Amino acid sequence: MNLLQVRDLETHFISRDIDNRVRIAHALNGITFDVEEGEILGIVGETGAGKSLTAQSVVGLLRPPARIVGGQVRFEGRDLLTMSEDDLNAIRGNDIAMVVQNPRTSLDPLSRIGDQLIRIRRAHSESSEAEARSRAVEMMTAVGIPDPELRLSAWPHELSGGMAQRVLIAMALMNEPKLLIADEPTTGLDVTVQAQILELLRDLVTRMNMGAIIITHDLGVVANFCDRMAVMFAGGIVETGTVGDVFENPAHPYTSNLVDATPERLKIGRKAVFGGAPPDLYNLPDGCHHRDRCRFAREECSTPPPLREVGLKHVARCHFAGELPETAQ
Amino acid sequence: MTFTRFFLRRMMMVIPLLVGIVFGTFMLIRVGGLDPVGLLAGPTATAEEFDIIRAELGLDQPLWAQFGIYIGNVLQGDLGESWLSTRPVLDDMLDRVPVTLELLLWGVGIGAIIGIPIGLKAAFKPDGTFDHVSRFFSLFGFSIPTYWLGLMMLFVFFYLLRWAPPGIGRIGLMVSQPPEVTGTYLMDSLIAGDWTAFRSALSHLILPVTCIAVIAAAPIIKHTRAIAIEVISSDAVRYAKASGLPTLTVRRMVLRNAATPVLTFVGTELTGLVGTTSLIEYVFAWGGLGQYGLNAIINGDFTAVQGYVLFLALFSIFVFLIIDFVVFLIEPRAELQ
Amino acid sequence: MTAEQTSPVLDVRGLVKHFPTGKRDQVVHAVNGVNFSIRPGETLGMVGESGSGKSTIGRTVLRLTEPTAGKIAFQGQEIAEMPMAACRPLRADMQMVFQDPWSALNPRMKVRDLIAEPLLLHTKMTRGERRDRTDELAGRVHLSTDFLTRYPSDLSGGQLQRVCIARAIATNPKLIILDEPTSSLDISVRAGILELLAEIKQQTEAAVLFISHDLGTVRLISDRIVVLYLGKIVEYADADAVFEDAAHPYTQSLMSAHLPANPKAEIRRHVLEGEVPSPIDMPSGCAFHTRCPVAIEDCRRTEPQLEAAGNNTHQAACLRILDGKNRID
Amino acid sequence: MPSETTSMALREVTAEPEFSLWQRIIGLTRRSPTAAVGLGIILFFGMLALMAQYLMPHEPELVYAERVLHPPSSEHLFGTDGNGMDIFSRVIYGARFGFGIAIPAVVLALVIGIPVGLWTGYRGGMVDEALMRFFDGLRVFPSIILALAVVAATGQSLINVVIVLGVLDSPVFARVVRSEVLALRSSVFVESAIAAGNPTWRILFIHLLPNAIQGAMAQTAVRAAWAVRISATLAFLGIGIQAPTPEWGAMIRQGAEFMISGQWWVALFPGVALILLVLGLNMFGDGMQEILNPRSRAEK
Repeated sequence: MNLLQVRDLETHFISRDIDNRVRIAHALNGITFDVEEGEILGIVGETGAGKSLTAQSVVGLLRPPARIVGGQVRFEGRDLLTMSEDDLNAIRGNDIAMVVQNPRTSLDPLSRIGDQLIRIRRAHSESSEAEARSRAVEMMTAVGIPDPELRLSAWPHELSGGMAQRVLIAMALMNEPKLLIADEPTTGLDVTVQAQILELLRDLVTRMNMGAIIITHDLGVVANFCDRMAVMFAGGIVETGTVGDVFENPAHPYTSNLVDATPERLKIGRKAVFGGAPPDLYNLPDGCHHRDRCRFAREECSTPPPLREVGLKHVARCHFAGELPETAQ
Repeated sequence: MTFTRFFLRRMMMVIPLLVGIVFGTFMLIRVGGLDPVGLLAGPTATAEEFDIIRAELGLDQPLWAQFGIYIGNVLQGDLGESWLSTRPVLDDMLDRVPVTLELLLWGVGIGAIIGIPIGLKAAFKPDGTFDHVSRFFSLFGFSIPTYWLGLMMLFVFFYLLRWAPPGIGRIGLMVSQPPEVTGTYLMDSLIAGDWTAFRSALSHLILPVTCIAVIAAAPIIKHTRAIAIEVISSDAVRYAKASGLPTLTVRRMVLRNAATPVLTFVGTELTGLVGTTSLIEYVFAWGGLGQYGLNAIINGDFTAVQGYVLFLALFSIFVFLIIDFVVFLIEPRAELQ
Repeated sequence: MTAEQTSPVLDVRGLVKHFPTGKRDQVVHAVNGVNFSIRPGETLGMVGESGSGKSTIGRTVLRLTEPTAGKIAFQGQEIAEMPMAACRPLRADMQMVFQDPWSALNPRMKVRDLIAEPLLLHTKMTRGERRDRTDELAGRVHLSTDFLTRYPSDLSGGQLQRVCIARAIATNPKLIILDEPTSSLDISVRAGILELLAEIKQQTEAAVLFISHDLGTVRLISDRIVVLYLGKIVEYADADAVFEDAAHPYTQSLMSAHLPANPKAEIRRHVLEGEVPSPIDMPSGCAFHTRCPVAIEDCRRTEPQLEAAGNNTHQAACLRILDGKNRID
Repeated sequence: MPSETTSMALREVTAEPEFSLWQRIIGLTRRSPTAAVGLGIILFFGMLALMAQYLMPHEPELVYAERVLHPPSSEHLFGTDGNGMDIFSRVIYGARFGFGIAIPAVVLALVIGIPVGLWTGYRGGMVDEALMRFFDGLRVFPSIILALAVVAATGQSLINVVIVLGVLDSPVFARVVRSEVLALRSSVFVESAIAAGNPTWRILFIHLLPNAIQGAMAQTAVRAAWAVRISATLAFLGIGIQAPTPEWGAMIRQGAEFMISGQWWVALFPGVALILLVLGLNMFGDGMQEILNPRSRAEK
């Protein structure tokens, strides 16, 4: 069974404009994806596509004016969206753990690292202080922090960015989560440190048989560290499939552009034609949202495109998925 | 960083400030339009009498020499003599310090005890009814003139209801004063076990303290709310929520992270409200340092004004040092700042 | 190639930049003796992680920050110790494009005025001439003239970066410094900006210094590349040589940490231990010895100099090149 | 957590059209009812000040010797004071002092504070350091005591009160502008302006000033409230404006002695007027700051 099932998730930004009229930004419109045990799903997309919002919607941490208006998020069969705050708290940090992109500011500045690790452990299980402490040492070792016992008494402001990210991963692992959500876990870290952290994450996921979501804007991260990927555009997922399939045979015009826009492909003379800015989330066009910037757009695209299967577990939301002419080359 | 080094460094910063303040007050009074000689000599004085008085006050010497004399005297604890009370200014003020501190500490203390929880509650539910009411209360406190509030209180609680004594002094006219230990009637009567005096002192204290507390609570509410909201929306608290920590644990974390800035703010309030306290003393004829200072300014008693202003500066610096010290003790990042 | 014969536009010798830390006897060693030169029409790529001093070099060369020591010859004229006021007229000939286009433009000025500002400052053009030139520049960076009357907040990131580029080329400068011009942009926008930069490179004879941490992009644009580590040049070579035949162990590990957007790419990954040391306490000898897998005792003591590695246009600073044991795989 | 990215994108796609000043005022007050009410109160008192001659039923300093301390009646809506003057007329006339002191004092504070903040923030160095220490030094004194002492020492004319309040308040604006400039000085667009070859005066006035001034402007209403309050306090203490000038603080001073003998109206009405005007200014200022800095409303 799937660990996480997200179905038709819709999140809107509801605000009032200068004339007090209600304005709705369709930030997420019908997100559907699954995560299985032992696999890493990479969610890629550009700024404003809704990647982080998807993670925040899943764990119920939206800031107003963002609000979930529809859909389901099932974790081991239970719908997280209809759950009480207390029930949700029993799952967050326990079965579902988050790794965020700004580790240094995300730690409690007034508690020692060790106390924070222990606090998370004891918030979710009946373990004793001593047991939680030894678990903390174990996890600090697992994430490759030298002198873990010593580091337990360090303050967050004493850590470097890379070290803080490791601590955050250790915190995420304290309660043996079933699902790990990493939101841009390496943004702001150096290239060489990024590689260390991602290697570590992948290693841990395989070893502990967790499911994981890595949210990133870097196709390189997805290509090298994920099993499956979901491509987001304007608050929707336009394509999902195994990393190999999607890179090899992108079925959606947007995905195909993304892949062609990487320096590697540009180097060999590929050309990406994006055709303008993403649509205004306050005034999404009818039908396919990619229509206005798609070079293959036709009459049919004014109706909402179906999810078309183009391979085994490889789907794309496009009327012509898999039938696109290869004009790009 | 060790405490000694911390302390020495702070002192190094304080000394030039003190010298500057002494110089500033000196210049202000000497160069300003006040003519103490004229005041002392009276309208019928002759030119010779003027010169004699001038020489007595050391005003016939050049300015820098006057400053040298003044600073030398200040260092010896000689702040000159008030010509209103014809007593040494230092003695005048030392007598009155506990009297004013009593009012100030009670007022700001109660203001903080009321203000901090209100600010926190408002922050935990922004834009709720409680938030709006507390915000209006806070704005109101910012806008109400201290002395007018005092007058209204006297009218309602003394004239109309007869619950409070008239706003003159710190203890009933018919009540004998307790033997002096701390200099405040409330404490001294308690020490002496004199319940009549205690009740009288307390009843005299209530109205002025309430006024100060109301005025003090307003900015405390506003800042506590702002600080708490900032903490609540910080990455750290959001991450704590994402980790499924129980609501109570998260709240405790918010409180701890808000503690230092709130404390610092209450400390600065303590020095800022010296002005408010002075006005309250003036209205209630409290007879403390504040009233003394205001009277000195109004009547052009310039040695007393100099002493008073110097005292205020010392008090502020002392409070800031204490805040710094407390922050140093409770804040792990203090050495970074 | 003529570039080899002409005299360089920019020639930097022994450039040092130390920043005070606020504590006595402590400085940040941002740049520690760097030599390089760029000829007309040449693009030099400058690669390094954060703290490597690459941005500081760019800013020092333009005298946006004062060099601690060293010589900067711009078109044969020594500018390192020139008074600031004397530098100002030179700025017509040296321009810069910054990383973050959202903050690089005065939000209170209209786009037209922003592009025309260098013309206003450095030419005697009339208002009408500036207008015509601005329109022409907008055309060159493929920016619709409709945007000229707007404020920066109305433009997208890509459009803003086009404005920055138009501003930088307005006075036909002899030297253009590109400080991470694409790294804050989304993939779709990035491709367009890279194309534009390549186009402009074709059109001008200006010398270009391209600073980036993104290896893929650097390779795409540069003729030659310098690799920086802790404020020192560790390798200097033709662009392709750096990628295919890196001599310095640091460059090799940097290359292996780079994540190509291709799931099938064969990667031999050598994840470095630890993080970049603090530029406050510089390691002795070779700055890289603390993380270097092939370091020997001597690396601790002797500071290596740039020496030929392979052909004479390829230089690296590593003691182990001598005994041929500089390969980390 | 990372919602910057999303909000940035939203900002990007929702460029706001240009609005006229009037539309802006309407729009802003809709977003903050507090500011709207505050503005209403300010305008009300502004009208009182401007139209005082037409609104006052009596001359403000005319003595009705036979009507000393009359309680409110239909003839004297707010009663008469100890000199037999009509309090209602005096309260209306008093609005002129509120504005007449606050506006020039704040303008003076802006005129001094903004250039000082710009220059010290941009240049830094010794002058900046010394000036900031001086401002710190001033902060050890409660503002009312400082204003009182300076006015008492330098002369008690109305103009002098305005000058002293303006000068004493200028550090507030200098600080706000300075801290904005400090933040902007290292920002990329200023660096870009230097790289483009801008001379210093253009950096200061074309690039920094328009971006640094918003914070100072947001403070003006609150500082005006401060000026009104402090000037009334001075008058209450008998410094600066003297009775029987119909200034609210001076009127409260006149009424103080009658409070414990029951003639409440003498001090009550000028006090209410004073509170309302100060409250209006504070509400407007608070609302404006809230609109300019929406983070203060944040989330649960």
